[in-house]
Amino acid sequence: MKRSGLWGIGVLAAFALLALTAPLHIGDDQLDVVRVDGPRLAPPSAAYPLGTDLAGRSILHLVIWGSRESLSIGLIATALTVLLGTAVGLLAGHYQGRIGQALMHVTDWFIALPSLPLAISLSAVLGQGAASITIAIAVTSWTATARLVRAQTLAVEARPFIERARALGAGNRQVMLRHVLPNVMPLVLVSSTLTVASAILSEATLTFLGLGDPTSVTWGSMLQTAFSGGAVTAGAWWYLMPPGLAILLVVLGFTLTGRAVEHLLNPRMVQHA
Amino acid sequence: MLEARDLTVVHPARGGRPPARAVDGVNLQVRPGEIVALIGESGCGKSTLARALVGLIPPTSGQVLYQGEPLDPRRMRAFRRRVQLVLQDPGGALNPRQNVFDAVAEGPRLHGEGGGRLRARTGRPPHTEGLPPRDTEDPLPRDNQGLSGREGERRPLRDSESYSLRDSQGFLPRDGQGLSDRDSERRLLGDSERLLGGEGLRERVRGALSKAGLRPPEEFYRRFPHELSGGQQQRVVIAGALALNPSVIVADEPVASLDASVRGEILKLILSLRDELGLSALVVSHDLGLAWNIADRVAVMYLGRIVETGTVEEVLLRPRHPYTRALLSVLPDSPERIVLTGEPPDPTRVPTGCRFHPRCPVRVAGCDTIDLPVLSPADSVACSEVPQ
Amino acid sequence: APAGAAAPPVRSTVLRAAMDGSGVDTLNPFLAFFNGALETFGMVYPSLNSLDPSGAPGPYLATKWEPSADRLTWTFTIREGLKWSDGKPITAEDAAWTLNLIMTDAVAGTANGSLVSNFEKVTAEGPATLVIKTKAPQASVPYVSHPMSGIPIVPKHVWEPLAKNLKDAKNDVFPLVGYGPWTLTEYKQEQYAKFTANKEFVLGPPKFDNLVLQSFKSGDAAVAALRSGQIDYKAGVNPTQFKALQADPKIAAVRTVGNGWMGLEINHNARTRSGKKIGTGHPALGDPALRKAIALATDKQTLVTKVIDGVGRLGHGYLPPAWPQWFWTPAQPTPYDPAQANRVLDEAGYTKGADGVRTDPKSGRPLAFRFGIHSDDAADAAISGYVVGWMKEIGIKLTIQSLSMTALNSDLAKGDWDLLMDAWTTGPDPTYLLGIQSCGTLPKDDGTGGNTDSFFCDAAFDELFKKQLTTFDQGERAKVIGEMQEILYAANVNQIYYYADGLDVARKDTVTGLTLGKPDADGVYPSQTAFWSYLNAAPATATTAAKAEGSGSGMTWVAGGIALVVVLGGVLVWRRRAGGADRE
Amino acid sequence: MSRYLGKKVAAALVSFLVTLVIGFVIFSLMPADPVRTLTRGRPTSEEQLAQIRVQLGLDEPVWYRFLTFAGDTLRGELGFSWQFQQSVSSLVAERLGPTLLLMGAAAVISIALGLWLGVHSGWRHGTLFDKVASGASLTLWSVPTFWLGMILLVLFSGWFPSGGMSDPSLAATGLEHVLDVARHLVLPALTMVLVVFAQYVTVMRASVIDELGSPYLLTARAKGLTDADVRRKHAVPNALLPSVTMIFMHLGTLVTGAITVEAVYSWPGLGYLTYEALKIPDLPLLQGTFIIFSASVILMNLLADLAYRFLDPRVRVQ
Amino acid sequence: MLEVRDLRVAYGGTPAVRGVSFTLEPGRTLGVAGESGCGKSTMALGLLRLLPATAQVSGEVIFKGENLLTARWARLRAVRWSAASVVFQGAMSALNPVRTIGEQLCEPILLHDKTTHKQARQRAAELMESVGLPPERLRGYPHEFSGGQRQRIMIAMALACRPDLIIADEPTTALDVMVQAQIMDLLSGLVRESGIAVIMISHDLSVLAQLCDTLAIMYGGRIVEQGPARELIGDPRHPYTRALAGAFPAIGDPASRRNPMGLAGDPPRGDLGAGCAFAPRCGDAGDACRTGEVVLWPSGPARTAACVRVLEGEVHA
Ligand SMILES: Nc1ncnc2c1ncn2[C@@H]1O[C@H](COP(=O)(O)OP(=O)(O)OP(=O)(O)O)[C@@H](O)[C@H]1O
Ligand SMILES: Nc1ncnc2c1ncn2[C@@H]1O[C@H](COP(=O)(O)OP(=O)(O)OP(=O)(O)O)[C@@H](O)[C@H]1O
Ligand SMILES: [Mg+2]
Ligand SMILES: [Mg+2]
Ligand code: NI
Repeated sequence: MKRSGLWGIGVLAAFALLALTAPLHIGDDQLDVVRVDGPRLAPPSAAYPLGTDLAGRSILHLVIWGSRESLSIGLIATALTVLLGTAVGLLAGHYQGRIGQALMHVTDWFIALPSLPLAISLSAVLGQGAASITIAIAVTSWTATARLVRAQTLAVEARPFIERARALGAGNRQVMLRHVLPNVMPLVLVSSTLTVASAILSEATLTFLGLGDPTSVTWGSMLQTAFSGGAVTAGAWWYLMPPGLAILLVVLGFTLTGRAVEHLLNPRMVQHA
Repeated sequence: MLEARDLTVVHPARGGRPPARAVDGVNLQVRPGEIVALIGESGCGKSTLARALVGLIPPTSGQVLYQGEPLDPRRMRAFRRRVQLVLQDPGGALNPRQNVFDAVAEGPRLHGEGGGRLRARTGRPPHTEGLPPRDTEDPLPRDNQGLSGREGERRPLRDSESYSLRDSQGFLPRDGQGLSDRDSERRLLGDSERLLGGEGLRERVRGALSKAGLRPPEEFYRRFPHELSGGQQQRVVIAGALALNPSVIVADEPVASLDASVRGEILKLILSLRDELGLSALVVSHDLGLAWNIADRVAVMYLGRIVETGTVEEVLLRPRHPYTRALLSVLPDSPERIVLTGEPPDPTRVPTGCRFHPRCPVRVAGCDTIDLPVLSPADSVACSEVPQ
Repeated sequence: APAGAAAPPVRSTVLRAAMDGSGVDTLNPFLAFFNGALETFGMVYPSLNSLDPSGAPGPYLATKWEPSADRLTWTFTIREGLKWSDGKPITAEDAAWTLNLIMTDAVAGTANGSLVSNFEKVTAEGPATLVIKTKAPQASVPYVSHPMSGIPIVPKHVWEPLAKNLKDAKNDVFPLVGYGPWTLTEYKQEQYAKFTANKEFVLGPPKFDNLVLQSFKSGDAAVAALRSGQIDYKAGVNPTQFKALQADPKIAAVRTVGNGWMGLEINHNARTRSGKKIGTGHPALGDPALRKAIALATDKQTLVTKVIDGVGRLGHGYLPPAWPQWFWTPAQPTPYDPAQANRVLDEAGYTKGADGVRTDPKSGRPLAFRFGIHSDDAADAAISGYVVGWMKEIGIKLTIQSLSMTALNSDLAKGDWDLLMDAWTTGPDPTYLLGIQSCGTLPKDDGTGGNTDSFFCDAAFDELFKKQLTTFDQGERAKVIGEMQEILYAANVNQIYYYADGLDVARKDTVTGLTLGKPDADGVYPSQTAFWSYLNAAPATATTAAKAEGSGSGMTWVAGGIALVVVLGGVLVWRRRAGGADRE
Repeated sequence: MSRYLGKKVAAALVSFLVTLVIGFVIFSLMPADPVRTLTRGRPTSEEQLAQIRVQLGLDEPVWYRFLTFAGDTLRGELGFSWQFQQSVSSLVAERLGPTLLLMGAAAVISIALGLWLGVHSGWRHGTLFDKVASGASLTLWSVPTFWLGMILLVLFSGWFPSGGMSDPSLAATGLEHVLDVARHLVLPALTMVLVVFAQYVTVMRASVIDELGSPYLLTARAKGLTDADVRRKHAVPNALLPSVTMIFMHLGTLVTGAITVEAVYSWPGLGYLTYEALKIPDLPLLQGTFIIFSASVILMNLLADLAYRFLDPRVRVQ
Repeated sequence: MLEVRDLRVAYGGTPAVRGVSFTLEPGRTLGVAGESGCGKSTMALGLLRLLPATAQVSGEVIFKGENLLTARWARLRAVRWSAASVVFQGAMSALNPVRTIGEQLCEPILLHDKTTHKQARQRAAELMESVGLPPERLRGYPHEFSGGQRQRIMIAMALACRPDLIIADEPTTALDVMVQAQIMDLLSGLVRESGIAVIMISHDLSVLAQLCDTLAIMYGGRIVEQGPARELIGDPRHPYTRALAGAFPAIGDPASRRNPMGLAGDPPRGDLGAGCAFAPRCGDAGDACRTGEVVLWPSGPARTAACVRVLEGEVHA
């Protein structure tokens, strides 16, 4: 279990490194269709280790470049998700009166909304592009965090140390921020790694469905272009595989990392390890 | 000191079940410097009563009085400093992500004493809400340094005096040096040191820990609850309560989750706090032996009511209420066993008449119909068959 | 079904084709817009005329059509003896009724109303004579009813009861009563449409007994189906697929002349009919020099080679080469010459700033434009990358906005755009496409009533537009239309990049004779319509068709069986291991 | 039980109403003039365009549209599709069957496979079997559904049909037709199963591991039951309880997972319809499918509640 | 009947039971006491190999002439419940929450006695009656019963196959005094009537004193004192036994009035070095305690204690 977590972290670190250093070794001239002069949809060769796309650009460069946007959409969407979900969940769990009820109802309503169609509808309405996809993902996934946080908040608040804090004179803010939040946060962080994973998947899916910006380079848009451009017929596996595998690896990386951390945090699982 | 007057607590109906009359008319008094044991079987409302006494549960009717004054929800903060709760499961009562120092310092910080970190944030000066003037019997110690105070030296104090070692604002160092020195001292302290809080706060935490028997206290500051044994955890909880210099401690089954061998140590501690600091205590338990071990007086509770009170000797050696008798009879060495049949009572379905009648071995006609009055502070046993 | 009802078990032949990618929106011929539906109507409903390979009107229901001397009355001679598929005779009355309905009923006119808006009166003078009176002379009357993009004639006796509530008429009683090379016998939306051949079809019987159109949303899935023998024919593959299939010996891949163009529109001066400026277009785009520079800086040839892999033609004129009668090429095509483009801009006073972006001297604004593209169109996205690069070279900054079709069109109508990618295809009658460049289609002052494509408005163009409508001689008309295209070309408001070839693929082993006409020197066939393709298609050999199909499914079952066995075996092995050990 | 049922159904209905509002709000935000898009490429005069606008109800004020919409929806009328020129309800009704077939097949297989694997890998936590099973399911879970669909399409299109739900040229009936549909079902269902079953594995595995330490299992063992019996008779029924909710919730999301799979394989279901609607976008149709999907998720959640209620004696009302 | 020789259990290398030996005759009751974590449950479960796979067990458990630690699993399963059954601590969770009481009661009967369903039902009903519960309630689920009732059901279940040995691991710990008294009365009655041998685990010496013939006190994974129950409590020889006994005061005993007795220090954890495990907490531990070998020495008739002072013949006050 731990080993797979290390693998996950390793993969993520590698991709993060690639994404961060991409501008250093990939210039404009390698991505700008006007300036590249590679053959159209050529299979892998020495010059193009992963072949070329329909415009003659190196797939390798595209995949590396694509990690930037794919990862940032995933991370930003997750940040929004965690922020919103934690706030709502914490308040709903702490104030079990009318506020909590209302918040929980809102959460329940949102949970009843199917995420992909909602995301599709939202980004169809908000217009194409990364921003609306990010928002759509956040809007559709915060409920899970909110539920988790609420459940955890309830669990934590049922524990005697909250009662002790109250007996010591702690107010709502103190209880929420000093006692509940620190105890809830580790789990939220774990779940957020899983959120990143599904956010990246959602990004790819939404882009594939044509809701992304077709001119930007993301893994999803590469697959979309490959799919609509006939790469399947052309047997251009070098165009289809790398972005898909990149998604798979990153998602798997986040998932494994999340699970490994969860394993560490959840003593019950560790007991059986 | 701390008193319940005709206290009733009804837990609202939940999940289709009728409301639970967990505490149903209780008169109980904890006098200064006294340890009262509250005894009863599971579900009879002991914990509910204890929580109502420390103001965590608002009473449905009746009153909680502290030093003769009814509890005012608006002055809860001040009350909280004076009356402290110690819970059954010390492992659970400590935030797993707080180290010992923070756990003990939490109270003082909340009340703006000692550190001032939190108070500075909330911007509330300490004790503005004040308490009613103390009667002269307030047994607060003036010396926070440890266990040296003796009974004869107790004298009434005002809040601002209760700590001679610091000013009431808690910002200035105790030796009265100027602020600049203080600042330079802060700079010298490591980051974590600074986080730990001001000098006054550290004094206070150290004092509380050593009073609770964790010595040397410094060794425990950085430990987290899981690095402590159960007995040590319970001591930390008690220290957290002591750090506010309370006058009453309400302890809900303080030793139930501890091992037999550790149990005695904690009981010793409670006893010594009373003897040396003059604390009053209400100790909740289902263990009659505990009462014999430490208490001055006993109150026996059955289904939300006190059925018998009196000094330990009176109640435990010469029990009068049939319930108390039964409880005592099942102890290993008792000559005759009165094992009550039937299930433990259910506060959602309180029987008419004497609440004990369905299980009562000495039941007579009328027990099941004639409601007994709430046991008044003057009386000691609630049974129609037993003369007062 | 008429075919083979009494015949002993002769295996009937089936032509299986992929339905047009757009699909069938509705089978109600008065409401349908999608190409898949039009294609279907062309096969099951008759029209007055057909189109010959050169795109000119040919005989169908009508054997003869003549304008009167005042050119206001057309007389169509309707063939006699034809019968609807339910046995009732087809007469001029059916045609008259259909056209009148479209003229008078707003709902019936939903799809094709504009084709008859100039019609004054349509009457059937006897079963074989149809008389159409127009309000003004109209040269395009023979183009009004033809398979694909014209009006299908429906049987009056079936539709008369439905006319009251046309909006809800789903037309789903099968077999559909109609007349054509095929009869629609079964239809499942988004799945398939099944036809049987009308062996007595007047323009020659279909060679297949049955036709099945299967719907595929993904082109690759359709091609995969073609390769695996699930279907025999697919029209409209993309260049990548085409190239891949060209290399496949089992597949015949043909190019046909494109019937549409891909190009750029420039918001040169969005305004209403009364001349009020509207929208947020960049004022500099009103400058012809700037638009000329944009044209000069665009390397259309690269787009042809890179974006459509060379399977198309460089674009100039406004009408596509599919209709040779209207096709026009400029005498002096604008070359690709970025240097000259820069010169033009320099001369016009657009000075380059430090960031390489020029500034409009008049408004003081930088030459930074929005560039709208269709988010669902892969070609738009591909082209936009190049255009942005080229424009950068001449100091113009483009920001790509990828928009849904609806959003794009709504921006367009409001004038809230600078540059847009645009594409049009057209039938043989160019009137509509030319019409949307006329001043009359500009919006009214309240913003409604617009149908313009690029806010183009030119008095001379409008004059010629009216003239071509009334020019009955095709040669004359072509000349007028040529002049119109010249005006458009010079204005550089619609910059046509290329005309993509139609790319059709078919299995050699099952079907032949799909294509019509002779290829030109480049091997490009004339434009094809589904009507003729399916009519001409003949089974290669019936047996191979059957075999291919049989082996396909056989293989599937073998593979499935093996997979199942492997999975079950694996499961059992695991079970043994997991449960076998007698311990805890 | 009936009071509980009533309460839950009422709550579900409220959820549904809120969904309607949310759906309407989302879709009325959109600049809604699809007319030009719809008529694209066809000769249409401005009068006709105006006429179509009226037909599509685009001229009405927003509040009026909402009231009409809500009323219609509750009556089962989901509006009028712009592109198909027919009522959304009839479109949806036509597509429901194929989607249910695909989902049903995928759900049954993936639940069976997922639960089986989950139980066994949880029970034998840490063994090679567990590692292989959870590794494989995690990996597959990380795969974008549509991509997996594309890959399977490339790999198996020669063996299995690559699109559609049946082979229209076969004109098959009866058993032959069933087999034909089954053949077409293989690839899309396989794609969904491969991606989805991992969730069941994970859920079930975690549940089983959670139960592993339970004293009642020790009791069962002490009774002399074999390991398999302890698992089957004691651990699984308990571990299923927390999983049931998750399973139903996932079933709700399975509906939406169908969108990409149906798009890739041209499976004529609701997902395909959504994909179609997306192009224009055909707002009434999108709205309609959105409502149907939401309703199905709400329904699944309701079923989850009820199933849990039914399965767990502790919350079962006496 | 039962002979345990040098039973040792370690969890992943950490020893929890460090060599426990005792014998038990049919019809006799052995009480095992000790503080939390001293290895009582581990020892008890180890007897029937009910420990998790991470536990390594060594030693010998001879039950009716058969070494259970080396027996084949099938054989062991046959012994379980039919010859030796277990009553667990906290019947709340020891009963399967989703199956009816009847099903759970019948399960071992069907499994071991190979009876028909009807017979098993019959027997289950008898068992319910024998623990004072109405047989109709066989159709109930565990959560419908109170804690005391559940514990009674556990006892009934333990009796289902008429075993020779019952291992009761803290059967009354979570219960109220009065319910505890009820259960103890029930258990002692049943034991007396049927002559079943019982190993009873508790941390409450007074509870054990009521029921058991013999007591064994465990500390740090070992038995530190063993002997007849009354004597052991009345006159503990090991300082740990003394502390344990003192923790439960006799009401009325003036010595313990306002004078709770405890034991300072923490329970032993991890690896124990040489010498007496109790030495760090022992009031009068000498060098011999810390380094010398400490085993169970006879300390009286039928008594043993693991304390050097016993060997030295010192008599403790
Ligand atoms: N929050 C609550 N809501 C409803 N009923 C409650 C609540 N808390 C306690 N009760 C009920 O009130 C009664 C008294 O509970 P309380 O916790 O005071 O008993 P107790 O004497 O402390 O029991 P124990 O010895 O088990 O701790 C019980 O029957 C309990 O079920
Ligand atoms: N499954 C396990 N894995 C690892 N260590 C364990 C396990 N079970 C118990 N232990 C450890 O073994 C030691 C003995 O535990 P055991 O449960 O036998 O104690 P006990 O005497 O029954 O205590 P209690 O009175 O609390 O029930 C303890 O230190 C405990 O932490
Ligand atoms: Mg309590
Ligand atoms: Mg134990
Ligand atoms: Ni593990």
